[in-house]
Amino acid sequence: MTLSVALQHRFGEFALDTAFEAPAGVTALFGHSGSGKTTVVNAVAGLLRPDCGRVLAQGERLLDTEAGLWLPPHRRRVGYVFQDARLLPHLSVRQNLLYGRWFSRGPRRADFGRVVEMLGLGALLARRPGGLSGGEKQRVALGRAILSDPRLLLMDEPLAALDEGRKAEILPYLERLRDELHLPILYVSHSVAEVARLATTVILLEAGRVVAAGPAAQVLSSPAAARALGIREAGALLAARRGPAEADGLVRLDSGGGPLWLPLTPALEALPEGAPLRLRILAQDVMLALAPPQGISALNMLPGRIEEILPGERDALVRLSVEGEALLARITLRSLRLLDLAPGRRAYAVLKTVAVAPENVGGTGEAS
Amino acid sequence: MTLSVALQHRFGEFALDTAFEAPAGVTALFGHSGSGKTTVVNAVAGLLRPDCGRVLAQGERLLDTEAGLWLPPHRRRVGYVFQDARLLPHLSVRQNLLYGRWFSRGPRRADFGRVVEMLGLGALLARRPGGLSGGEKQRVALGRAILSDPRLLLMDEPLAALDEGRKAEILPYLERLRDELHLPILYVSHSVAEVARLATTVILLEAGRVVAAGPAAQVLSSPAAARALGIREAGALLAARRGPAEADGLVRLDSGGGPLWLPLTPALEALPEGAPLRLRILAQDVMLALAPPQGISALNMLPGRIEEILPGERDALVRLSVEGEALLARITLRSLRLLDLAPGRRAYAVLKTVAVAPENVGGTGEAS
Amino acid sequence: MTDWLSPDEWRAVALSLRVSTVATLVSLPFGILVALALARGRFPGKALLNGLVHLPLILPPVVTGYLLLMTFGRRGSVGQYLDQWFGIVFAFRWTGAALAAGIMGFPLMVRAIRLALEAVDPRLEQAASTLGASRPWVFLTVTLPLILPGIVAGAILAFAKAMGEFGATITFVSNIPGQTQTLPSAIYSFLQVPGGESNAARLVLVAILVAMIALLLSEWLSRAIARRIAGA
Amino acid sequence: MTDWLSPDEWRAVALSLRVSTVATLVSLPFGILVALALARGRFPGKALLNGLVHLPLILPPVVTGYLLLMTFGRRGSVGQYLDQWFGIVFAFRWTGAALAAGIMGFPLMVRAIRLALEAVDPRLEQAASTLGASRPWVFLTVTLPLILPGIVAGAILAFAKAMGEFGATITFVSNIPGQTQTLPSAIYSFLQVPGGESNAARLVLVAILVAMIALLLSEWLSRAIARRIAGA
Amino acid sequence: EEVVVFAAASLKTALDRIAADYEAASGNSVTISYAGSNALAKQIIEGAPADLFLSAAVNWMDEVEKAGLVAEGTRRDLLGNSLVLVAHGRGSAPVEIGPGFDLGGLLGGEKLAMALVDAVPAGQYGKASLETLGIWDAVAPSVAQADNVRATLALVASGEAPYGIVYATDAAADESVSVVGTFPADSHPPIVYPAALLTGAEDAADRAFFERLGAPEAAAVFEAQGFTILK
Ligand SMILES: Nc1ncnc2c1ncn2[C@@H]1O[C@H](COP(=O)(O)OP(=O)(O)OP(=O)(O)O)[C@@H](O)[C@H]1O
Ligand SMILES: Nc1ncnc2c1ncn2[C@@H]1O[C@H](COP(=O)(O)OP(=O)(O)OP(=O)(O)O)[C@@H](O)[C@H]1O
Ligand code: MOO
Ligand SMILES: [Mg+2]
Ligand SMILES: [Mg+2]
Repeated sequence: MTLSVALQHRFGEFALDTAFEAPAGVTALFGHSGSGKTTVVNAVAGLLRPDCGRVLAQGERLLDTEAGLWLPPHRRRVGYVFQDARLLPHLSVRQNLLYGRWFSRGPRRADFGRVVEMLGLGALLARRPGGLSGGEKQRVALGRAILSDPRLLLMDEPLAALDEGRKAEILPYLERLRDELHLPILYVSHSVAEVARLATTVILLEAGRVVAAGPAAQVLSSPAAARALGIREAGALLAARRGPAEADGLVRLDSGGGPLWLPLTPALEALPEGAPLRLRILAQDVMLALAPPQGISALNMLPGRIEEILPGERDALVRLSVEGEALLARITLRSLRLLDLAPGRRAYAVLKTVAVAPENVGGTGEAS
Repeated sequence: MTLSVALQHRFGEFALDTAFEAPAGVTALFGHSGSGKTTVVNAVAGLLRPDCGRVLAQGERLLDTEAGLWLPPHRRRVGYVFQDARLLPHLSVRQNLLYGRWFSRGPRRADFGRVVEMLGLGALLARRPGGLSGGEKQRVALGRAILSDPRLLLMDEPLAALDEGRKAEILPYLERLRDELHLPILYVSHSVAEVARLATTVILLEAGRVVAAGPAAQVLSSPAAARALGIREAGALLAARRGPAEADGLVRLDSGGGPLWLPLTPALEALPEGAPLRLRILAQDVMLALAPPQGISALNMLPGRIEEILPGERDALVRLSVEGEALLARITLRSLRLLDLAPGRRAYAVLKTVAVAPENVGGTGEAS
Repeated sequence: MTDWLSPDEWRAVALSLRVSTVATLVSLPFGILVALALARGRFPGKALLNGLVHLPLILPPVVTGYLLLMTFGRRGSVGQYLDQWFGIVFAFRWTGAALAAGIMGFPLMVRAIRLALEAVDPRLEQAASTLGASRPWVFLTVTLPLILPGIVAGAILAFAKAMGEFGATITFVSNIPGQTQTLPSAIYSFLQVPGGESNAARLVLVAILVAMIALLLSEWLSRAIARRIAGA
Repeated sequence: MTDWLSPDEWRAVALSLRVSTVATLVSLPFGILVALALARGRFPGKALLNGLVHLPLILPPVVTGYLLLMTFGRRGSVGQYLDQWFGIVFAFRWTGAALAAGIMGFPLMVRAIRLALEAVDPRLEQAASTLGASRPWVFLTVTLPLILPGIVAGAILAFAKAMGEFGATITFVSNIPGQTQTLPSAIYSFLQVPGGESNAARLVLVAILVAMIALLLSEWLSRAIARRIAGA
Repeated sequence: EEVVVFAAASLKTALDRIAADYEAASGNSVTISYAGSNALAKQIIEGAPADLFLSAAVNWMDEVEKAGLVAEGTRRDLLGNSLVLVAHGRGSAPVEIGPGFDLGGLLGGEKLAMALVDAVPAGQYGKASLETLGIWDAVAPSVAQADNVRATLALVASGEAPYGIVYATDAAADESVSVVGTFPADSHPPIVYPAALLTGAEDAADRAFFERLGAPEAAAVFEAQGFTILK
């Protein structure tokens, strides 16, 4: 057990009462604005002293109100990326980045030069935080946390202020962090795509309480969670192995349900053949067909069996089992009727190759 | 001309040199972190005194360095939603919201109760900003700007800290603002979806310079801009009119290229029949087929002619003309070869009904 | 209890309180203005103004008293016009004691307010200005509330200094029981005669008592303000 | 120029500078500690400590001088032990003048530093603590640099006060030329005799000159620090 | 050899000159600390390193003597002074000061500047004299008290108060005041400046300077300042 959290705290009307276990890898904290995500993260970091609770990180007790134990923040070795960057205004960017090093003992796992390059901070090193743009600040904050060689990373919407390009650049780096440094990460984000790509475990918070928790694939694929996530974000996670790259720039991924072809992105290129990975397939990117359609640009088709149909007001979520793996498809009630779909019937899941978003492809977070 | 901006300013290494015209409606400022978006917005608000420049808003000169004219911020009547909320810490949420009213003359166009309800601020009114969550703060900031009855709204990533649910709630309100109050809005965002839904005009900034500018449909559909936006965000905007709702929860939209069926979302429900609206269709959500595929859950197919093929490294953007309207499709090189697609050939654009994201549907920003 | 102090001594206590309160309250607006000018302003004579404000701190109080006498005395360069045109007389009045106390405490007050001003986040003021608040309104509705703890601190420093001020006061307005005899003057008188220590000690205790109450009040006030700003 | 002041006067100027500098520098660490305790601490005697710190402001300087004489004099309650055990003697030495000046300026210094401390954003200190900095390190690497303008302000106030301090000093360590005669004491001596005014005026000018230079230096320093923090 | 003298501040001009002469003649150095007599006395009692004490008031020398710090048999009344009425400006008409003297009328509702009447010697002498003359009660409400004689004089010099009571020695040197009358010497206790050697300070240099204070050269300097020499 990497991180075990049980907290109770009250802020006026707001009451936090959560307990969850976060295994190795990335644990995403997910929930509406004001649901208590930052409060949880602060309690783990030691910035908030909860009324009552226990926090264990990699076997060490950080907090145990019953035993009267409370480790101060500086002895918790958590790297915290704040929602507001909180750079030290009197230090240069370089000094901010190296700040954590002044206090850390032991081997340095993150390389300064590499972090600087990855986050595009080279040109900013001599500057002071005062004049940085919002995104620049957040990048420095990210680098600072990573370079403090923490044993636990806490990230409170670290990418919200970044543009898509920067996000896409940083995400693989976070993945690598997670996988190479075996750093457990508690990650707050509003973006399901980010969460799906990074998270091993997902904790859904609502008004201070955990409403769903478990492995990312399970929570994100569960039709029940779809409602909490927003229907557009519903989807399934598919485990796969990277197959060989082919001449026309595509790469084969062997999923339980059959082979899939994807464009060979840099992220995929970086993985060795045979590496396990994870695909997130949004329910709305999956079409159902009664027979494999011909003469169409969609390359990926998986034959499956309809397991369950959850009709909504205007559309339905269809759970398809594809050789034991689950896929979700979101289709209109009209299509449901026209195709006469029902549990037990066979159907083909058609997905546009490129509809599998690159940031929804990632390593599994388990040692490969 | 609603807003005309020409600015030159230098911050050490960074040089801003931009000129653009923002007609009525929403003008999105788009660009990488550090490209100068906040700098432009600050100059328009009067918070930055640029080395050189002219800013005209609805005929009034706010700035003209040549004529030595510089209107102070409080006389510009701009509502500014900052990247960091900047709530006044000594005032309650209610007082923050009403702050602008203390100084505004003239009729009050935004209704307090309505804004509070829309932004979900009811329970927060008596609180102070100190204890609010990140998203709560940003919602208050939004309300505060709107309630100051500005003649121009400046928004610097106002929604970045909000979760999808809140975003989806607030976006229609911003649309209504734009349409009902005829407020010109200068909008900085990293989300193409947001921009596509809201923006009439898009300005692409790169390193302080305008690299593309024009009507949103044009800039966002141009394959050239696709590169700047990121390939995943490339897509086309389609004008349409709302048709009648049908019994099974779908609504017909009459686009130039033919009828399309969409689920009847609240946003669509709010529009009267015949109202003009805009659909954003991402290139990656469009499949191409040589003949209308049968027995498939995709409802929407539009016949068209291939106008142009822009091959990339691993995939290609195909521009299709559908009765004079442009659509973009992103397909793999393999599909290109298998289907033997070439300019001049006819093809069907197949889109999953529900792949037309609700926030990519919006009023046009023109009086209907 | 009333027997504990003589009537003259009671009057000295009352006068000290009045002088200190008036000196503090009257100099407060000026203190805020000068602090603003020093913290935010850019004008040619700024260094000079800064020096002038600090002068009462730098000079021995007696010298300040002499300068006040030369300036605001009845025949002083400013005093005679004040008398002629406005009928304002400081000489031998409690108002003169307040003037002396106010001037002696002025550098302390200005510095405290100035420090608070320099700590105000200008981005909040910018936000207010985009909401339509002109400079004066921004000051009244944003800056002023935010520097309130600094103002309270400045006021309490000035008040405390006024309670203890002796050299400048006695030189400027002398020591007229019931009119200009403040607590420090009374204490000083006792210290001038052998065996006066116990009497002086009595008055010192009174001075400490009064000042401590003022101090506690100000601390409480500051904390209430800080809590208000930190919010919840 | 050297003729302009007598040797004794030169020595008074030098002594005042030494006394003020030493008083300021030596009291600075204590000032920071006390400001910290008052701004952040929670302990039973806090109100008392706060009162004690302000005492030199509240009391007429002469009283403070007497109290110092009784406490730190050679036969004083503390003085005799300091002498016996550590060989430290304040009475009638320049060190005593520095002690008096330091104590008189202490409330000013503490208040300035305290105000700066209260303006520090605790979220920055939290951020530093999550990066592994213990309380003392957070203080050294974050808090201290951020309150530097306040420290400079406090130091300059204390220095200015030390330059002008008279009542407590002359009462505690007397007015011995070359040993305890500071500039204000020398000015006082001149003011006590017929015809001494012009001599006093000369020394007043010197005092103003010295203090203005110190003031300008401190302003420049503060601005440099503020610029550093605001960044670019 | 260094002689440390604690002397009332009002003696500065004369004493500085006498000390300079003595230093030149003897080669010893004289260091003089000028302050209020009360402060000096207390400092001496607290162990100040003084060799000689010149007080402006009898009572403070008494205190030092009570503390056993006056060297056996060295105390003596060194100087005398007289009390005068000064007026603002040069051309004021002289007045006769005697019993029934109408000081109140002279003041015309304005203030009479005096040193602290209960604390500072000049004030105490002045009050005693006015009592003897039977006019204290009438004048008392108009009295503005300063903390020392020079400050009193400044009130008159600046025109703040039209009249003041100061020592003759202080009045002489000021251009902007004129002496309009002298208080009868028998209307107040004798104005005396006692001097003494302090215990443990009886080395040759100290004694020599102490003797020097009574020498004719010193007397001339004191007299030039307006003091009277007491035998
Ligand atoms: N006051 C300043 N001093 C120095 N450089 C500055 C200052 N303000 C902005 N800059 C620089 O100007 C450039 C543009 O900054 P700006 O804040 O406009 O970017 P932005 O497009 O808003 O970025 P983001 O999306 O990250 O908020 C950046 O490189 C920034 O570091
Ligand atoms: N110091 C505080 N005092 C009072 N209420 C607080 C305090 N801190 C947080 N709250 C309240 O607790 C609730 C949870 O806040 P929290 O910051 O944990 O939310 P969040 O999930 O991080 O939201 P967001 O996504 O908007 O950042 C909110 O309603 C907030 O107003
Ligand atoms: O400056 Mo003083 O010595 O407090 O009156
Ligand atoms: Mg939060
Ligand atoms: Mg920005």
